[in-house]
Amino acid sequence: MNKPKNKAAVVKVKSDIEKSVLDFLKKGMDNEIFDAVLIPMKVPAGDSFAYVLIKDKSLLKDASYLPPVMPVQGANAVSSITRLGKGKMKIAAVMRPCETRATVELTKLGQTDLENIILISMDCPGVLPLSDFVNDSKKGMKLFNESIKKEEDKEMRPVCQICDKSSMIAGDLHIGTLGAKKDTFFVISNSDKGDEILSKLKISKNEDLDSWLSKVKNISEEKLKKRKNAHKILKSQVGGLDNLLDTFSQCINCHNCMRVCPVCYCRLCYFDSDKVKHPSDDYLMRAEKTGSLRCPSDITLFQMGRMMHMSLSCVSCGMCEDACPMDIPVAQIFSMVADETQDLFDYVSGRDIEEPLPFVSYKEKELEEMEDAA
Amino acid sequence: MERKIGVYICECGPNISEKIDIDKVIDAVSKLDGVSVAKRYKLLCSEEGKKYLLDEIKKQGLTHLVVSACSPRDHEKTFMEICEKAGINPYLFQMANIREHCAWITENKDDATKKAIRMTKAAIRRVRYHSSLEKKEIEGNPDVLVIGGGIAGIETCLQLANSNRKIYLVEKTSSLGGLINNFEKTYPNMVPGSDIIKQRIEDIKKNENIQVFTDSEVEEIIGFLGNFEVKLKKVSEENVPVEFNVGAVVLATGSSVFDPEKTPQYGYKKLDNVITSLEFEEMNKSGKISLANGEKPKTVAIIHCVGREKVGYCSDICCMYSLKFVRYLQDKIPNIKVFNFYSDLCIPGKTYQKFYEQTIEKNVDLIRSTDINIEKKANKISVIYKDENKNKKTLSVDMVILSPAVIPNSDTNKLAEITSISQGDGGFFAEEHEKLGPVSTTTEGIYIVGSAQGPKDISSTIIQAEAATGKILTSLIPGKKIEPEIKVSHISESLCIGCKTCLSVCSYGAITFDETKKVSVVNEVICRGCGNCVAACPSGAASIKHFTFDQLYQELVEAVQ
Amino acid sequence: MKKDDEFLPKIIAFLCNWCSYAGADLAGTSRLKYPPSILPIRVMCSSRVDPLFVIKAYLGGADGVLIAGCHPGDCHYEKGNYYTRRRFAVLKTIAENLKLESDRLKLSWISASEGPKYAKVATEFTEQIKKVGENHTKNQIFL
Amino acid sequence: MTKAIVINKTADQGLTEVLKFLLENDRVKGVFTLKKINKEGDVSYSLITNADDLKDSVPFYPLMPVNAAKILSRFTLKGPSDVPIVAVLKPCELRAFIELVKREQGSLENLFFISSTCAGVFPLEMGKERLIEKNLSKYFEKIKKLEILDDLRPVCRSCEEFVPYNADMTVKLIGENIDKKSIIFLNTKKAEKLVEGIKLDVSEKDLDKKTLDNFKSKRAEEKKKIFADIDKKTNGIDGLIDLFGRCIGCHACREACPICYCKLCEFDSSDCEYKPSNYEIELRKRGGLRVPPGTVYYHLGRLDHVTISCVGCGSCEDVCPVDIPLSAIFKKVGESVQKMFDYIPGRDPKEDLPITTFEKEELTEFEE
Repeated sequence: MNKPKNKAAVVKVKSDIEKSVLDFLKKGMDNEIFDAVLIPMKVPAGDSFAYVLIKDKSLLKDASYLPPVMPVQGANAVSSITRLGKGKMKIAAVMRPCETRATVELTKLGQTDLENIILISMDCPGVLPLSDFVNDSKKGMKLFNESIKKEEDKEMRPVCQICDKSSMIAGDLHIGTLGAKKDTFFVISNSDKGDEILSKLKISKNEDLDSWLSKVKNISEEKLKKRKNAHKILKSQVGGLDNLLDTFSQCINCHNCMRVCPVCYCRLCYFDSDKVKHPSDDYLMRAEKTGSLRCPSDITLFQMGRMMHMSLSCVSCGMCEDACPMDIPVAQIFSMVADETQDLFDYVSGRDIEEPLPFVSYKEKELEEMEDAA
Repeated sequence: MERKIGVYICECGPNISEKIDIDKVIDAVSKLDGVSVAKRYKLLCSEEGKKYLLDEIKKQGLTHLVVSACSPRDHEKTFMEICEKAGINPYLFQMANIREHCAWITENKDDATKKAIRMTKAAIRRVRYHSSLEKKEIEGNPDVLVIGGGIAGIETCLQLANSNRKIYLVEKTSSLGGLINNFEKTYPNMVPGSDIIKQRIEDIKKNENIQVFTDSEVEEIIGFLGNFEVKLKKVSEENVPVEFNVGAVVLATGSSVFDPEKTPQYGYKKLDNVITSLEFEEMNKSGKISLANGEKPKTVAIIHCVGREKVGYCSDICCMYSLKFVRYLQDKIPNIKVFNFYSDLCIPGKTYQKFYEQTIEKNVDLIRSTDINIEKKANKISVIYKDENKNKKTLSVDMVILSPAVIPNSDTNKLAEITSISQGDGGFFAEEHEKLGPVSTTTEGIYIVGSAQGPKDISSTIIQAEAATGKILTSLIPGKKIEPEIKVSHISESLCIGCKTCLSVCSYGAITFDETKKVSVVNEVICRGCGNCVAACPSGAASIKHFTFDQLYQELVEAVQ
Repeated sequence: MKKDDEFLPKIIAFLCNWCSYAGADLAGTSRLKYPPSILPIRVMCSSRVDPLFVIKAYLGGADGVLIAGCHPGDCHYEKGNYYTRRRFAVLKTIAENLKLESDRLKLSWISASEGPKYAKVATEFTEQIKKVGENHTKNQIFL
Repeated sequence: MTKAIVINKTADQGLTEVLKFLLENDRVKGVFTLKKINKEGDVSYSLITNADDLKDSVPFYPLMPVNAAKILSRFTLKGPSDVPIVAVLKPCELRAFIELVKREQGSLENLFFISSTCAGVFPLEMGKERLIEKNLSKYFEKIKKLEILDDLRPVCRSCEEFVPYNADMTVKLIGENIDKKSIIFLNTKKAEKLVEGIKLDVSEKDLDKKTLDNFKSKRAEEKKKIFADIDKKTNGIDGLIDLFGRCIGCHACREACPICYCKLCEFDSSDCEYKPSNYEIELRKRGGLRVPPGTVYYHLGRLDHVTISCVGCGSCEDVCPVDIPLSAIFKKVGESVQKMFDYIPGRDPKEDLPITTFEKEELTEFEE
């Protein structure tokens, strides 16, 4: 992976980008480069989207490569298909950059098998908050399309507004719309698999990528600024135990954040296991210390435990916040924490499948600032 | 290891080959994932067929076997044995019943072929998810505990006792023999009861393999076939209980009779010369049938079916012994007049009919009657009744003999609790199956003999004793280990949440609860493998070997495809 | 002789080993005729049939699901079929409430000696399913 | 007639006084009740051991942050409480706990239950938006007039089981002047003993049956509407796909459901994972398949697992991030299944669960 990205292929847009992307995928199936496509599709009721594994080409026309919401994290979809084995089908999986990055993390964790998967990402404008969308999908669609047209992100989810990796390529192919000439888009290859597909489709990658690279560079730098700033503010709000407790005060312990988190892959979460179930006198004792004990208890323990477990792999996809029935800014908090923990090892989750997980590797000389010099 | 499934389709002579296009089936399945060979053969269950299959498994180096042929109820065992011979685990095998369930019931050959393909595919898919199961063997103690020293218990002991099998006979009273001791004669051949019982009791005492505990009661029985821990206690004594281990238990606690005081209309205990059958047997045995005033009765009424409505069943033996009483009376008191009041006569079988006909030849009136009331009238007793036409009539006699219904022995309830054997109609011990398991119970290794299971006469009691003996001798062979059911349930300790749903649906008490770990545990020796607990468990903690969720679900998926 | 276009239902039949499967065998050995729509799945006791199997079968596109066991009181495992009946009743009630064509589900007691009954049930149930028509969940993508 | 404590205060204040008495006089060692936990006035269940902390308690705050049965179950899962504890909960929460106890997921030992005639609660959403405070007065005005407030959760608006079973004390919370007078009925000897010597006037009273029946009939009306409405939606497989299509598979409904008590849910287990070959089969059949699959299967399966014991507490719907009308579906199905066994979940701890027992002669209409 990580081949020099100075050249890319270019595809002419016929009516609109969506159709052309789908057309590109259909070509892939026609030429039997892949047997199926994993891609979001509007659900029959039209009020949301879901990933669908498509084998019958005729279904492709209803797919949408850039849905306005993220009801399921693509990484979970890929792992659902390949966790028990790569299978016989070659599958093109179309998803957003944060989803491909989560997929890469899950691969490191043995939850997916990418051998027969072709990961295709695209420049991501962000997605809308899920609950608002499902309650008025028409309005949602309108909002989303306008935001794209105006290149605005104020309607998008908070984590999306501060995402500096919205065009990071972790997969095999990437649909680049930024900086592309009118009525065209780039198809950027990021792996041998990617190259192979392009050549099989006889699409030569002779187009200069500088325009895309510089546009992406600008956006991510600008977003990174926003991100650092946002984290700074957030830190002042949730930093310190009291603030933290206050932030989670409405948490009802439904563990939704964990359930929808792509990198929370345990079959039975530690915080649902027997290890967190105690005899009555234990709860009583804790109540007596302070006069009363909030129930369900151990909310903060759960949240911090989760940070410990997954912040190194967190891709700031925002699923947790979407799923939180109490609108706790979980995703923003986790993205803040994740940035810092990942910085420790100069690790970026999902950036590169070759990068080992920090917790399964070490350097002889590192983290000295954490050690007691004496 | 790579899966190599061999699929063999039996022509079963013309039975299958004429109804199903076997080659089409072979084409349809031979390309399937994991199938390394698919072939047809004329008759797989024949000697040469078996040999052919054996060689194939070896030659092809098969890991799994699928046979599309007849019903697994016919030949599953046959082919499993071949697998074992060929060195693959017999449970890596699946049968598709394309004869009974397809070839024979389908009109049209196309349809039959399509269905056969479907069934074979399903079998192939299922077998992919089979896993090897190993035979379990546990030490089986051949010794037997027999509870009850009546004819039922005695007969069972004598049948069972042999050089290398110890029998423990427990009797709560001080002497063996039970009710028969009182019978001067027994129907239909009027042999003295003593003739039947005396010699047997002698034999018991002589036999050093039989250890008799009189005045003793069973306190505790814990375990399963081949291994029951038994505790005895001497009645009315505070001594330490006797403890020993047996492989099987026989319940032969017999029966007693309904108490006529519960049916006041018969005047029992209120009027002189109204006695029960058992009292009459004793009186007769003593040789002196007489009224309270010492005189001989000239007229006697025998009332059948006393308490029948109350218990709700026909006691089966009363009619016969009531007729036997007629013989007693006629032998001892010439030209005595006897009246038998009955509601239905129960005279089954070839010999009984003859006995009945001979008995009623002289001086006997059989009166079909209802609503009987017995009252004192002067120095006589009058029997007031409605005849078949519902006309009220009265008849006065010197003596009335009541033939009360047969009921379970008093200590049946206590034993039922100790052995956790359920009680059926009327409180008798419940057999495993009315038709198919008349002497077995729901607990393997515990059997019922004689009237502990329901009213019985001597001959059918003997039959049961022999039946139970047969069961025990074949299931517990000295020196031979017992092989409990292999396809049993298992409950995952890590998944069980301890809601005890499984405990309440298990018919066999095979599941216990580990109070410290708060999880259910299956006793694999007791479990019969019905799978009820598996379907009952909401969290999939319970599973059953060879009928796992995966195996059945994958079979299903293929079948509906 | 049936036309090829005629709809032949796919009916999953869970048969308990001791009664209903034996009954089905008897139907075969007595050469009784019934439609090839029935696809038998053998279980030791009808109480092994997890309602989830039935749901799976229905969502998987089975046109009908038959659960058959020993007659009440005759269960080889004493009382398994009583629980089967309760589970079935619950499932059927759910299906009725959600208008999920509950006619596709059937519970039947067939003893080892009731070959004719098995053939009768198989035929009648198939006819019933033909009236209900094909189960279209098999074409659903968004399950 | 039953003994009842009468206090000229609001129900909240009145009961809080009683609770205070219980803690201060060591009648109980702890109190489970709703309590304000921060300056924003967010409310959560708390285990209170110090009488002073009762000042923030709001026992009858019209919100169900979580179903209290889950909390009590967690509290007594590893064994009964060694010391007396009193819990204030809603009728449906109490019923749910009884159902859990039947499944060995908790213990009644050493627990006292205080409940109320329940007027229903607001959606969790409003708690999140902190809108409840503003609506409290409206809430009480409505119940005083025995009217049903539209803002309440549908499952509450249609609840006919608003009088608690198995409560040691029942607080009157439906009917006139509940804001001036709190009446606390002592249903059990246990309860009478518990408050023995309390410095409050105890008199003989009765829950006004007429009022409750009147209220119940209004609820029944509401239920008819809600059921009729959901009945239109639960229309065969297409209806279910429309209803559950938006489900994101977070299984929050199960997490929040008091009856879902499994350590590992069947639907998270390997049983429900599709093998590659299963995907191939499904694709051959359907041409395409939603991933992860099994959305409808999950909801149908969960329905089958919990329907017998569903108390219609509405937690599932409260936590659903995409607002699927789960409670109406589960309540409607639950009631018809329970009716079949003449079973009311949580009515009586001694009643067997219908799935763990059977009658030889029953349900013959289902068999052939």
